[in-house]
Amino acid sequence: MPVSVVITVDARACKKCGICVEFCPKAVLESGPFGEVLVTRAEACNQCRLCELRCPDLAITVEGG
Amino acid sequence: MPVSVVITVDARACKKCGICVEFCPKAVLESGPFGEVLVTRAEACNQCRLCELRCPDLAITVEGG
Amino acid sequence: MAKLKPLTELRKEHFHFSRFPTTYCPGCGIGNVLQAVTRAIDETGRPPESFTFAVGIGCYGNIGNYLDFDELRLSHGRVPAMATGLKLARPDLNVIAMMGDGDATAIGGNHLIHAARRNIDITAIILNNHTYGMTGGQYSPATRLGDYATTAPYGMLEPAFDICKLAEGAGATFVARTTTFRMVQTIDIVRRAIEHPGFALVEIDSQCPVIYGRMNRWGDAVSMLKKQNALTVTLEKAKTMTPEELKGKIVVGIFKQAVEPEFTGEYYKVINRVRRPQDAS
Amino acid sequence: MAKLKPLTELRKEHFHFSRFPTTYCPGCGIGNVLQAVTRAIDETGRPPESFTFAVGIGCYGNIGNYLDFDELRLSHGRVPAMATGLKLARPDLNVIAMMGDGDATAIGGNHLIHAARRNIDITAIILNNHTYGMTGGQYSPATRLGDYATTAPYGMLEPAFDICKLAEGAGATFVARTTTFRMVQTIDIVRRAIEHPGFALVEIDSQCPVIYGRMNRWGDAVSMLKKQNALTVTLEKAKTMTPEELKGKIVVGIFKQAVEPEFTGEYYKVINRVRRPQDAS
Amino acid sequence: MQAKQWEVRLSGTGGQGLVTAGIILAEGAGIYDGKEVVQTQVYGPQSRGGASRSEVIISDEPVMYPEVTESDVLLAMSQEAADAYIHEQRAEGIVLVDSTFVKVVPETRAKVYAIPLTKIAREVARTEIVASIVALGALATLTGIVSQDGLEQAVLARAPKGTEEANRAALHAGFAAGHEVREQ
Amino acid sequence: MQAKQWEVRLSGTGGQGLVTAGIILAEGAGIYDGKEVVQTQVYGPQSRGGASRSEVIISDEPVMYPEVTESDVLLAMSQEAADAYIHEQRAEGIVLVDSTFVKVVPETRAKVYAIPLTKIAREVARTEIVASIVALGALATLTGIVSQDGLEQAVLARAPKGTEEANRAALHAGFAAGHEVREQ
Amino acid sequence: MRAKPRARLMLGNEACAEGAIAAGVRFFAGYPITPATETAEVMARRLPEVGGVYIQMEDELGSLSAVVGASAGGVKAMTATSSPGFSLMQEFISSAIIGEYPLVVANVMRLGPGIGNIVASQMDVMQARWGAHGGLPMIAFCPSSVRETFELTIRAVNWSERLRTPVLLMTDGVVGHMREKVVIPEPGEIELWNRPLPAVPPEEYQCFDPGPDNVPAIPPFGGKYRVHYNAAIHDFRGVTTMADPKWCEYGVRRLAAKIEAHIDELTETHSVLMDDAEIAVFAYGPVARAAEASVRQAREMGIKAGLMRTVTLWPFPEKQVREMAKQVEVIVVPEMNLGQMVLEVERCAAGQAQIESVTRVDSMLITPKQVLDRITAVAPRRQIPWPS
Amino acid sequence: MRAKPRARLMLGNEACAEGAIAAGVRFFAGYPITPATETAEVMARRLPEVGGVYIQMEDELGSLSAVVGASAGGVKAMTATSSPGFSLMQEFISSAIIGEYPLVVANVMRLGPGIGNIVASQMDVMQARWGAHGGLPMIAFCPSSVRETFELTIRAVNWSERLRTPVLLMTDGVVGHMREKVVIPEPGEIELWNRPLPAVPPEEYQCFDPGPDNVPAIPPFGGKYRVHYNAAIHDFRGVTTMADPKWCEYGVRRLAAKIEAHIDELTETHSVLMDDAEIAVFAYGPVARAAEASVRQAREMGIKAGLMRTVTLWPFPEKQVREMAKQVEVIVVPEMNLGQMVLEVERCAAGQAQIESVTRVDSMLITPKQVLDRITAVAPRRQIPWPS
Ligand SMILES: Cc1ncc(C[n+]2csc(CCOP(=O)(O)OP(=O)(O)O)c2C)c(N)n1
Ligand SMILES: Cc1ncc(C[n+]2csc(CCOP(=O)(O)OP(=O)(O)O)c2C)c(N)n1
Ligand code: SF4
Ligand code: SF4
Ligand code: SF4
Ligand code: SF4
Ligand code: SF4
Ligand code: SF4
Ligand SMILES: [Mg+2]
Ligand SMILES: [Mg+2]
Repeated sequence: MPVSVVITVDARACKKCGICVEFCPKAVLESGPFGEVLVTRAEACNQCRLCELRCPDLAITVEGG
Repeated sequence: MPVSVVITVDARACKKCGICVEFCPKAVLESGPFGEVLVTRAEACNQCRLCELRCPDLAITVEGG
Repeated sequence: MAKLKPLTELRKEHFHFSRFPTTYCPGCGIGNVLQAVTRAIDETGRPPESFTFAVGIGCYGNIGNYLDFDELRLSHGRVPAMATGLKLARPDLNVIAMMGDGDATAIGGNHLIHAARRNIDITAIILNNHTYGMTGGQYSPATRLGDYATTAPYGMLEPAFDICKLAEGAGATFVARTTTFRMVQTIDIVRRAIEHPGFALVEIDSQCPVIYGRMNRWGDAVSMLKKQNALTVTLEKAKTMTPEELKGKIVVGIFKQAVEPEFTGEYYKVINRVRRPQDAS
Repeated sequence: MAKLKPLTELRKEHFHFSRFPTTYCPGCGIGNVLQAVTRAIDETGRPPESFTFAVGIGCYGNIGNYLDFDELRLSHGRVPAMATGLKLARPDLNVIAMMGDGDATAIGGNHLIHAARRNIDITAIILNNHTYGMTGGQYSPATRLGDYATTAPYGMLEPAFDICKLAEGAGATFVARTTTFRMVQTIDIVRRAIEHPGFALVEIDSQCPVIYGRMNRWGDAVSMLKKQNALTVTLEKAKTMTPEELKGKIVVGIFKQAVEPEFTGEYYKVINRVRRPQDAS
Repeated sequence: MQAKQWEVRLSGTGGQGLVTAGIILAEGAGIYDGKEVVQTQVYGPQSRGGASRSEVIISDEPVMYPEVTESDVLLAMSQEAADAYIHEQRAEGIVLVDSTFVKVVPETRAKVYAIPLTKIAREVARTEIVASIVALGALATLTGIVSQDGLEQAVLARAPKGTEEANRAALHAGFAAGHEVREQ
Repeated sequence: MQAKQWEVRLSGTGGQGLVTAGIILAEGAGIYDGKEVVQTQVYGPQSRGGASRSEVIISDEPVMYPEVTESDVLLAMSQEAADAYIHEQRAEGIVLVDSTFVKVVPETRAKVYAIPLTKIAREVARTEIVASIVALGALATLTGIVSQDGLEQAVLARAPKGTEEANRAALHAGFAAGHEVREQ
Repeated sequence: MRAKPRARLMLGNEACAEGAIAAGVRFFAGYPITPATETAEVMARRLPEVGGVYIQMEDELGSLSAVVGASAGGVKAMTATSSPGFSLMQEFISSAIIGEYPLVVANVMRLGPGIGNIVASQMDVMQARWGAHGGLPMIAFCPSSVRETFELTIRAVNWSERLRTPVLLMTDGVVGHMREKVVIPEPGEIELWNRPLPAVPPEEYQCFDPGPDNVPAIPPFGGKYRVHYNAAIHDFRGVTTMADPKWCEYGVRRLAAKIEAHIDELTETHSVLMDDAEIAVFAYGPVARAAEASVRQAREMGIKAGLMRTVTLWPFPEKQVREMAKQVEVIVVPEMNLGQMVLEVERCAAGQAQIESVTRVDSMLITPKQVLDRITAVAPRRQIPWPS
Repeated sequence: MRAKPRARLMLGNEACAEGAIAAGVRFFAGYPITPATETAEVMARRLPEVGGVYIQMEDELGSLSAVVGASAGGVKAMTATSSPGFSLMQEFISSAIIGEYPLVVANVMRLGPGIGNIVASQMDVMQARWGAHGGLPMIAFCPSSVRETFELTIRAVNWSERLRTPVLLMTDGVVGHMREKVVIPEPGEIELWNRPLPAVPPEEYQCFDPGPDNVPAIPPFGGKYRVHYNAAIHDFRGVTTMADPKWCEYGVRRLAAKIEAHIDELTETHSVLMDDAEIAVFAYGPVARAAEASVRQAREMGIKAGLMRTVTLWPFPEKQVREMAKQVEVIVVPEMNLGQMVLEVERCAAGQAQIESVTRVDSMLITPKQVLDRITAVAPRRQIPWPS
């Protein structure tokens, strides 16, 4: 089953605080070596958009579904 | 029975507001023609000292008893 | 009431009676408050020179002319903050913060709530005559809805503060309301407030016959006191009444009395802990 | 949650996203509040240009750089008073009064309680990060007892305000608390606050990881949010708990919601009554 | 007296309506007669009761210095007022005292008229409150600084609803009393 | 270089401890060596992260103008800092760059030394936080503006409890690295 | 409908209120203080009659804040206070300068320091210029009469709108509590100025772009234009740029320049008998009326005295005073303070004339005699010996 | 016990705090504001160590109020703030003048108006003199270095006590945020002055009886003496007599006189290379250091330049400037504002010297080059042609 969700992190706006990573209920995201957000399990995303809602920098978007 | 109470109004301090007269429970006091306080029924005084307590100008004193 | 100190002694001990008559209008409640507060001070048995009055600006603000107590009086509205500085610097003093409703709740509102929050051992007395007496009868944050004032020619549109609720909301640990008519209770409440180890606030509902009374047809001092008394409801009674029934009433009594850590005391604990002997001042 | 507007649209409609990244520290809760408030505004369906932000001074005070709304921003602490003037002069506007805990409850405390008393239709949002972020972490009236701040090197000795209780005591008709973690509820509460016809206050508990978090070993934004969430208790739950158990907890929910005459409306009734046609402006 | 500028001082105690009287005089002379006028009064803290004073300068030309230093016309409605202000009265001017209260007129080179203003007020209007209106009426006839007509319009414009008649009566009684004493 | 006054600029990014380094340098030279010193730094709103700069003037005589206009000694611990400040560097002075971060040294007539300060810090103290201490050590040997002894006392007086050894190690590594590059 | 005579006897403070209404002021926020309160009281009654709003705020800080809020809303707004309240407003006045809010503050001066006395003084005239931090130029007018109070209030409102800056009306307990005749013009008879509105479409609009005349255009809130008011150093868009020295310098100098460009229009002085004067009196406010009387009396004594009365306190009429100093031998400066504007006179005179300060600080108006005494005291040496 | 070296590297704001403690200050109330906050932060830590109290108040009004309360309690007290906070304090400063409370306010100036910028300026130096209503004379010191901050804080406390009046320390973000060496004297090494105590028994004591030196004696609260502080016009007993013009006049003039009597002791200026100077630079604060550098550079160029640095802003060193103006041809006045003290220089010069204002308002310290440029610009005409 193809995953239709697109998770985008705006690298300019993102401050690498790790909030989206930590509180994603599905562990979709991971922090990279420089703190950047990596989408490592997109297929697990339930599109709850909590990452979007909790990002203090409006940096992460979840689209599709 | 001689009345041993002495009710004194300090004319300098008294502003003739009538509070002592109005609220004396025993109607001991009266207002004179110029608003001055007259002690007209000293014998009825029960020395409750409400007149003293309520005088905003510390002008009336009740002594004796 | 045999314990009531003879007025002649009170005059001698706590007043500059030779400066009477005061500048207050006939029947003004400020005099009632003065008597109540000095009697309460007297009844605590604490030495009079340990009391300092912090006073603001307003009709009531001239009390220093007549009272034989130490006093500091500066700008309009800063009483609780001045009292805070004084108490912290001189924990040995009993600090009475005397304020009008305007002084305390309009321009001084912020200092009042912060003194309450800190729970600093100050006795705040608010003489609430529901107006700015000194400046001639503008509305104050304590003017009743619908009443007239020189700046409320169409009737007061802003709800008044419930000063006691405000103080409670801010964290005051002793909160009470009383009236100039209820002198015996007022003396008692003020004494308790002084003895309360923390921030204590007493609102005293008072008559301003010449300004507020006239403008609102409440009449002279006598009829104002009657009306005040008619509106008075004790806290116990109030508990049995509906909010509707309580509208416009003057609920009297002690609303809160709780012992919590007092700020000055807490601060001096720190001083005692960190003070360096060699630097002692 | 399907109704949640896509973030890309939100960015376009209500933000100057091209000016991002913001000057805020990584993980700072100010951004959470911004998102919540703009979403709430959006959800009211009212035209965006009908909203004006009145903003004070503090870290949060730079939001005008990023928000695509009309804004007025002047001195530290005067937001509720500026908002009052604006709302009275322009009843057609929706006025959002954005404040920090310092702005709102320290220097601005008086204006806050008076706006609450007047029940003027303003939405007051207090971003409570329990510190003065902008000036580098001094204690604020919302700093928790015992916590450290640059000016509380021995631990905070003054009790904090319960901001919601203060607002209630002052007469606010809508009072609520929420947190940056509870975004969904926060959006909902802020929307209700905007729609409330009267003075509405929402306290949003927020994380300041770089100043408050570091100084008090609460850690970074993630661990601050975890701790915030662990301390959070809903109003319903709180009702079942003892005061002891509630110490240090963040009670969230709507504490008060009552419809009372709104000041601007009352004032314009008078205008309509006394206005003289020939003088119409 | 041909001074083109009149300095008028109305004095007495609080409650006698002297401030209003000053305003009425100024309006009569200024608005209705078209003269230049300045009206001032003493403000003090809590000046409720106690001495009261109101001053009016009436002139054909713009008034330079706006305060009264020496009066051309002095109205004294209490003994205290008479005692206090008669020394700041010009010799060429006139003094009107309310003989209801002023029992001893201090020495002055000015012409003094005594009229029982308050008594007249009580008689014609059943209230002392209009005594100052009686005074204005008398001053109008005694000095001509304001026209009777202008004064009457000013009085009526200021009279609270329902008190017009009392005020008018007081004013006319004042006109008459003025005539009377001048003829004495 | 026989200038009796040294203007030193320490630059890099927030979190590298440059303000503290400036204070330590000033204390070493001022308090322990007895020189006259002024230390300043850039304050800005929310200058958390981002560029950081700290300046020290060391002199045998009272320092007149307290700010650095052109530096005699420039420490650049980031590429941005090197790019920004090398143009306000005097030709007769020296530049020390942290080669961990500064990959391209902009053109300058001043003598440039490159030392991997942060790398050294990681090696000798297992933390990057003392990179600026390494830098101070190197500067001391390279310039002599502060005595090694004075600097060491200053470092130890400021080191938080438990970090003394890491700081001392970093400093000595700096002394050594300074010698090394000078001899190259 | 009662036909009211067009001339009305008015209290100075009332004239301030009526002048404001005539100028289009529709919002007044105040906090009571003697001797300024009547302005608020008149406004409380009158504003609703003309569709405006009066509000009594919790203090003076709140009053000025509310005025700023209303002004930002596009409504002409003002407050009135007296000395202690004026002091409390200084911070916010400073902020209103940089935020560029049109508004008027009337200060009915009483005697200071502190609570002082509630009657009258001219003790805050220097404070009008220097009371707010930053020391930016201020505009302050000072009326000598009730009519002038009416007129200058209108002028104050007009300038505040035109230059988007707070303007001060520095009156005092004497003029504020004096009644004189005022003829209220019909609405159309008064020239009203309004803040500049943007000439560009919303997309191109930048709320702090000052345009060629240094005054940024500003629409009211609630439209398609995005409006920011910002009291920190900012760029053309209103974005805070306080860390940037360039914007600091630009911001400060522009705010000064927009006022300085209009000094000639702003400074109004009136000369009486100055043509051949050898002794000048420089005065303002009600003291100028005592001064005029004294000058006329001096002329009767054969002394060539003249009066320069200034209506504009700030910007100080520097040119006019420099010219005067070149002409006369002595300048007498009577003031109800310890000598304030006399310092400016002294500065501008630059040694060209002898400066004589006459002061009075008992809360009473200076008398003609006081001024005359000083004129005659300095006159003999200078004028009596000379044949005329 | 660690043996600390007597010299310490200190931040300017820290030196203010340590100076205050050395001067006996045991109470500090503050409200945070950049660039003044460190003074509060140091006090918060240090005061309890010496038995004193630090409190952070709800705002600047509260801070100064608390300071007054503590001062009335007999404790030496101060606050520190920056420009916006300083504006907010003006009303209370005015009240403290008439109430005669000894206290010190340190204003670490930043750039205004409004929020402005948080770095540095000298934009409030005129406000120091005129910011409070009433316009009474003020005492204000201005340090050029960290060490001088320490010393002048002590001096400010001393004068405030001796004259029972608020004293201002006008420092700025440059000096406040600079670190230099300070040698802290041993307690006994510093001369400390205290407010006068009554010499008469309690029965005879009147709390506002000013005695022969115009400063009323005052004991702390809580003793047998009855003490009133009253910010309204009052008589010797402290009874409000504001309706009485006599007391108004007396009160105002005495408050001015008690300061004016000490002008010579209060005004401290330092001259560098002034003996034969033909061009003088007049400067204060950190700008004086740029000025000194520029003057020395000018001398190297053969220009006879000199520096007068003033430590006392107020009372203005009028005599010194008048003398200087007679000596030199040009006075250059560099300031980090739009030109403030230059107006005083111009006034006192009275046309005797050409006055050149050099201004900088971008929040950065004036450089030696800026001053030198002006010196050389005015020099050629005047000095280069003359053989030396
Ligand atoms: C800063 C300042 N603003 C305003 C005033 C004017 N003022 C003096 S007393 C007062 C109101 C006093 O009201 P309240 O405190 O209720 O006292 P009351 O006169 O009713 O006893 C006001 C507004 C002032 N003195 N100072
Ligand atoms: C009159 C005045 N006093 C003090 C300051 C300094 N100041 C700026 S922001 C601030 C505190 C802000 O705290 P808060 O409102 O909680 O906002 P935060 O920075 O925490 O977001 C202070 C004290 C100021 N700008 N103006
Ligand atoms: S929450 Fe936002 S800012 Fe933080 S790491 Fe995720 S995308 Fe970046
Ligand atoms: S939408 Fe929900 S599940 Fe998907 S990445 Fe974001 S937080 Fe995780
Ligand atoms: S209550 Fe006091 S003041 Fe009033 S009438 Fe009686 S004695 Fe006089
Ligand atoms: S003591 Fe009581 S009974 Fe006697 S006169 Fe007074 S009020 Fe009346
Ligand atoms: S005005 Fe009112 S409060 Fe003031 S003295 Fe008179 S009665 Fe009392
Ligand atoms: S200091 Fe705190 S509140 Fe301010 S931006 Fe940083 S994290 Fe946010
Ligand atoms: Mg009141
Ligand atoms: Mg905060």
